[in-house]
Amino acid sequence: MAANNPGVPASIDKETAFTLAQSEMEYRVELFNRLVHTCFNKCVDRRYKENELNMGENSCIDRCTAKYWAVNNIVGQMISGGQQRPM
Amino acid sequence: MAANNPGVPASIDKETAFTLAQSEMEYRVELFNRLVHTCFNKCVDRRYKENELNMGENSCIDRCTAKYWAVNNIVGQMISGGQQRPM
Amino acid sequence: MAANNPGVPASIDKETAFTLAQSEMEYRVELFNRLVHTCFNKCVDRRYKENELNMGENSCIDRCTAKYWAVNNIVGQMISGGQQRPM
Amino acid sequence: IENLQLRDSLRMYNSLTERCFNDCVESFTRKSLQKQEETCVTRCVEKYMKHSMRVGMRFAELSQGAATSD
Amino acid sequence: IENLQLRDSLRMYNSLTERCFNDCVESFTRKSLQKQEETCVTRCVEKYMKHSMRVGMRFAELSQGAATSD
Amino acid sequence: IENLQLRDSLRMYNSLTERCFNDCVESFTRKSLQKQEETCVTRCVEKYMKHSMRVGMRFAELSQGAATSD
Repeated sequence: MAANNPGVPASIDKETAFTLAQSEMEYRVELFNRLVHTCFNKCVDRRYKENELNMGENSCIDRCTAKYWAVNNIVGQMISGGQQRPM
Repeated sequence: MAANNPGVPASIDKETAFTLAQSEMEYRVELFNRLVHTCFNKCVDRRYKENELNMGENSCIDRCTAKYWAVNNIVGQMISGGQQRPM
Repeated sequence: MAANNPGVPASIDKETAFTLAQSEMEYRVELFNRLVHTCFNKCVDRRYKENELNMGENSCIDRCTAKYWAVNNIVGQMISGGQQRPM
Repeated sequence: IENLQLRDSLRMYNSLTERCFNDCVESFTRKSLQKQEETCVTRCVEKYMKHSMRVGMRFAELSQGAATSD
Repeated sequence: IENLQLRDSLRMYNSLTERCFNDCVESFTRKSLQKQEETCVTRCVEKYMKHSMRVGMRFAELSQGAATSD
Repeated sequence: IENLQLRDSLRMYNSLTERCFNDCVESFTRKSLQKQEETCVTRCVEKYMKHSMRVGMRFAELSQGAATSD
């Protein structure tokens, strides 16, 4: 998933490189969007009694983000067969 | 969001204009799809005892559509910082 | 939906043909993804007590796939007004 | 634009299948659809298409800024 | 890249509308939003944007491989 | 077509993360994954990939119009 991925042959042409970069970008945008969506569901009180995030919500968000990241790393390792560590 | 948006500089080139128009189109298509999906969930009896929408469902759909539209306007105003009214 | 669709005029140009093929491909990818997602929800025990699918889960998956396919065919026939059988 | 419409109608097709399957199919003791499941799917599709058309009309009115009362 | 960002912000706009509508609007006896529904939507959008920014900061830190303790 | 496959596998990656996270992670009193959460995620991924392959085989059969009995 890294830009300078050692598994990518040196001879790939420009168009392919562009497509790869674009796909990686889309992947990261979607990762971020799903993370935002999921952690909002897990952490934020949806009765909306105030317009500020309180302390409990904020620390939940930090931990949720870290855990989501960790799960994403496990999934990436398993999908790629443990050969390379994605992201 | 409007095609003849006063905030868009006059000097934008054709390609950019095309991309903007396409993005706006995609945005409207998705707005419509989400509206259909959401109001079906809120208004239609999903036991499917008949294949017609009854009167209660129909007026619910009209109101749901109007309210969804209103919420979309509020969100748009807040996202753009209140500077311009989207849509 | 078929590649050699009798409803498609013979004079369509290459670009249109390419777009049609790409749209069909995207449609099939999304059909597959939604099928996987839906049948996982219906058939697999999500407490994850083991890492194998058991016999009950496996036969549920086979039937779920067949039924999903059948529903997709009905929907396709109705959408196209019964004129042609999609897929 | 036409391509967008095509892509969109194929996505609608997929989402309709998923919805009506979820709402109508509950048992997995057989491979074939039961009669009442089929009836349910048919009604689901019909209701959804009628719903979709109605929303489309209201949506068009709102896009044109039609004034409306409660 | 810019196009991706534009497309993405428009998608965020749509998902925010759907979420806040679902969380805040329950009654369909009127066509217009009630006062408390409007307040709810406003807070929902504000909280979501603050949440989104906070996740963005943490996400950037994790992307740079910042070491973190519990 | 290859690009479609790449894009699709990256989307699968994202949806797998979201699903296994939602099914396996419930507590937010710590920043790091607990041992049983990690086990759960591992099993979730394995089951999902096996499930996905099985559906793939059935899907291919149905695409080719294979006759099937209950």
